[in-house]
Amino acid sequence: MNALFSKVITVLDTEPYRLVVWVVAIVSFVALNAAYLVWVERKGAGRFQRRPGPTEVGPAGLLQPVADGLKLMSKQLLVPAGADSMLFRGAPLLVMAPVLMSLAVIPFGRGLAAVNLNVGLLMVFALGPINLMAIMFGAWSSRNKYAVMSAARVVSQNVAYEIPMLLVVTTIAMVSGTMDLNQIVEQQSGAFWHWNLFRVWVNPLMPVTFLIFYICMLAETNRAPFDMVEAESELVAGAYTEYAGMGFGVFFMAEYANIVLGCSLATVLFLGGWQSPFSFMPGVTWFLIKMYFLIFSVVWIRWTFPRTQFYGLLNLSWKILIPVSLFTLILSAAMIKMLRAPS
Amino acid sequence: MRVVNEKDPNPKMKDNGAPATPAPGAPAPEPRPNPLAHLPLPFQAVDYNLKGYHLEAAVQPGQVAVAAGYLDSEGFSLDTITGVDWLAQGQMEVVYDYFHPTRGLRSVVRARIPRENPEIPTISQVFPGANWHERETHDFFGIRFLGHPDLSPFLLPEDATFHPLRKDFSA
Amino acid sequence: MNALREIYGGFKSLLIGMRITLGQFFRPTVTVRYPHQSLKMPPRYRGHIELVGNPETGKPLCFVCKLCERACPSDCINVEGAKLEGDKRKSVTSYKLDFTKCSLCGSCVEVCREGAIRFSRDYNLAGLTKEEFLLDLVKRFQAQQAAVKAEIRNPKSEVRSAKSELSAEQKPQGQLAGAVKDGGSVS
Amino acid sequence: MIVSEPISRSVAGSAPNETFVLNLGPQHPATHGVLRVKMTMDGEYVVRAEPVCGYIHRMQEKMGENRTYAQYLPNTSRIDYLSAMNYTHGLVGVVERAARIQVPPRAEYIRVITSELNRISSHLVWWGAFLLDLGGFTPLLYAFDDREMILDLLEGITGARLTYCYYRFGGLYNDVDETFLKGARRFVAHMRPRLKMYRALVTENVILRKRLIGIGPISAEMCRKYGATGPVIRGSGVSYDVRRAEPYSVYPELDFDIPAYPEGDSMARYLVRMDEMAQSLRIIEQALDKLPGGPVMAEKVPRVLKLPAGDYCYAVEAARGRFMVRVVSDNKEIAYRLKLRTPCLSNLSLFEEASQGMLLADALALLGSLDLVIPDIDR
Repeated sequence: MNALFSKVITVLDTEPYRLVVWVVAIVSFVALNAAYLVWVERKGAGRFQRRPGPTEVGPAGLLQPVADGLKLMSKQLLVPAGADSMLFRGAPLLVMAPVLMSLAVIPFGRGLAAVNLNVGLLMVFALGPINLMAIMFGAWSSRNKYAVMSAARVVSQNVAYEIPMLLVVTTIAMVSGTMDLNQIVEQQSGAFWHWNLFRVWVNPLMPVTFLIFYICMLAETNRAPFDMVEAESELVAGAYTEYAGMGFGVFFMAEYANIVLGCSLATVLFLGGWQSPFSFMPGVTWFLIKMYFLIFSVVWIRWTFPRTQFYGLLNLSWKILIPVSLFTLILSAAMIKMLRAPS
Repeated sequence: MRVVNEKDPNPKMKDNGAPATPAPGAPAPEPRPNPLAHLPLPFQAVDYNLKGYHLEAAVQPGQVAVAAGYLDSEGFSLDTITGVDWLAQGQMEVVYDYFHPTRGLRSVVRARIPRENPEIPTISQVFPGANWHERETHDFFGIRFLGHPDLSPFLLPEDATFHPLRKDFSA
Repeated sequence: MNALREIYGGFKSLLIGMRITLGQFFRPTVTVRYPHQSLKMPPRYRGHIELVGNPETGKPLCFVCKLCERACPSDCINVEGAKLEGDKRKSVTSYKLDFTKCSLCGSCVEVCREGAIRFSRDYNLAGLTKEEFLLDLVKRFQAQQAAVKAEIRNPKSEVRSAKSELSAEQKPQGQLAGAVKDGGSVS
Repeated sequence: MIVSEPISRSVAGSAPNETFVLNLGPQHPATHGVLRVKMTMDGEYVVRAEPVCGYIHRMQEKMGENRTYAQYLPNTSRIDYLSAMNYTHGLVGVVERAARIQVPPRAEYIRVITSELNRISSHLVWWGAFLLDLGGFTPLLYAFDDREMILDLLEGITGARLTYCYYRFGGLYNDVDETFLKGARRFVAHMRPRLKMYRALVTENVILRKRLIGIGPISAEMCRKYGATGPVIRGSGVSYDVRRAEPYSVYPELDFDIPAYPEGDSMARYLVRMDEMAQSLRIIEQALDKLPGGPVMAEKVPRVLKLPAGDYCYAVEAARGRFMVRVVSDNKEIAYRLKLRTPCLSNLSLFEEASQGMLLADALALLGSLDLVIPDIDR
């Protein structure tokens, strides 16, 4: 029996099967997370607001995402008159793809990544803007003034936050000396002070770097307090105003999938990935604990703060985040030069 | 925090500052002061406790904008504009209510216009806030405010041609 | 330096906000899970009206003076009565309340000199058709009387609590009717 | 630039000031009800914002001309449904003034207590809804949690939670009980720390401050020209409050301050309302201490009220500003003319001028800081 099992495992680890297994695994991971993060968000919002959240569908409302999904799927997909039908229908497809592809390079545990790419970090950030384009296409093509305003906002917001994020990521890449996510995690092995977040001897501003990364991640995933895309009290539903049924559902899921991606990346880059601060429980558990803690903090922030003003958002990026992240980049470059000069 | 205690804004006005509850049957005090006596408008002081305003003036329809100008220079603010349909007399009355933001004064200006041809000059150049009040009065009474920028229906449906507060109107 | 202080102050205010919401996160919820739990209406709750019976005869106190009909600002009450043989006063034969128009102002209860109508404490009023809200209060009264009779026959039944709750309800002081009392009537 | 234009024009002939019309409302999350604002936009900038009213117009004033004063009483709760007590006070006051009814002091004190409770509950709704406009969701629920206490208290004495209809010509519907008095004291004790919490959670929050400070400045002169009252004029530094300017009820016997902030921006209006809640708590506390015994209804109130011929005004400070009832009577039991001067109409009328050249999100913050209740405008 055991022999059979290990044989199956070996077979599944060979190339064509491995691919299928990973595609299924990632798609279901993303879909489950997206669905159940909605539940977490609603439950969390409820607790922050001192109400129970969903309770009626299933025990503790656990079947609520299923019910929501069924409702969305049973709705008609409306294409507004005069909309660019092809772009309008294509945008939801486009919005999900880059997240799924990016997750392929995230190492969830030691050797637990779909693709071991030595430029994994680069790939994630190469695919990132496609998501932005998808939202922009959807908004632009839906021939709605609120959506068009939202499209303009989403572009300028994402451009503004891409820069400090990339600067921060460059800092990490420089400090680690690699773009392979596996290696970045391996370098953070040992107790928690080896995590990039606390490696102040490499760069004293590491915690600030993490903070900048976190803020940029919130902005890139269009989460409150930077939810300029949706901004329901200003733009009704922003880019998604004209979407109905599963068209909207996919955008909605992509938002959560992006949060998963962003938080996994933050875990990998700053919180030591699968490395455990104490050596019990398998690494993947630690990875998930760290990731879900970050996701919880995203929910927590959303239900605490009001939305920023649009120019406030841009000011934050151009006037504070970019100079500070440039400074950290230069600082770590200088420190690397000084510390490693003898060799 | 800057807190302004506005208990006694103007000691001169003390006689007009009314006690909280009216005392019916109390002997009428000496003639009530008229703080707007210097204006060339027929302002009369009335008992605030009975009426809810301090001064009133009935003016010619052509004078309402002038009156508004004087009250504006005195620092009054426009409270509201409304009409009363005096069907029996064949007249419409336009009532302008003013309040003073710092002196606690209330004054009323009235003008009567013929019911068949209810026209009166607008005061919206003096008080831009009058715009909506005049539109509303036009809606309800059909009083035309000459010189008003836009008398399209304000609260009534945009195709309304009726004036519901006229006494001869029935739904 | 000022800019740094501003950033620090702003960041601190955000952390304080997050601490507050986290504190609320761990506190118990304050909501009533409505279909599973429901609230008890206070004694003075103004529901729709219902007829009050004479405890001795078991008949409605109403003698069709129609004051309520006239007091109603929305014309939603229609009372009809007939004089039965041997009675000095009329007795009510039909008391129709058009609840679709009622604004629950309570003028009818206030104006009633006999105390013949009172507010019910029904608040779960929902229906699929408009006609369900054309209430026939005489029928409702008869149903209530039948429930009271059932209770007399079988005093330990569940009806008891329902009835005692009904009798605990008191008509609020009718001010316009001149019945001014001090101290309120809430038990 | 935008969709309704033909493509050739929008690409080729990009005129320097090309504008488009954005129909904000009547169903829009930020207009809280059925206000429509026709916005001419230049990108995200508001060129002209023209409020269009009347979507829930009910001709309240005509209703006043075909029913008796007592029958009209329930209507007053439905004009500004968030501060129903204050509005009922307006009508009750004008009838008492005209009919010269002396109200017993106990009734006046209870009126003050209930009015101020109602003012707090109204400000709480505004606070929550305003934060909702600004994208913060949680404060709304906290505000409703506190408001629930007020509604429970008022429901206990009036029997209703929103449209109280509690005041009567000459007094009150019924007297308050011990439960209410104790509950009101408990509420005051409960609310003070909550206001501190609100301050730490929201008022001090850097995001909120950035969004409100300096946004939508309204000068005192503009307030005067448009007849804006209530927190709007007080947020422009003029401490005009009907409770002090034209004292009514027992307010002269109570010690409270009129908060005023000279900045005139949205933050000033925000702070005025937050301070007003604290002042209302002070008023409630004093009124509870001073509450005299005695009847709550004047003795000789005629059953059929006929006001002597003439016109009468009575103004109260409602939660949103000056509410005045003007009654023209011809000595009948039904008013000849009943005019309702509502604060929101005047407060909104300055929006067009004040919002010029603002960004959309800032204009909506300004709109929210005016604290509009649409039925109050449309009546």
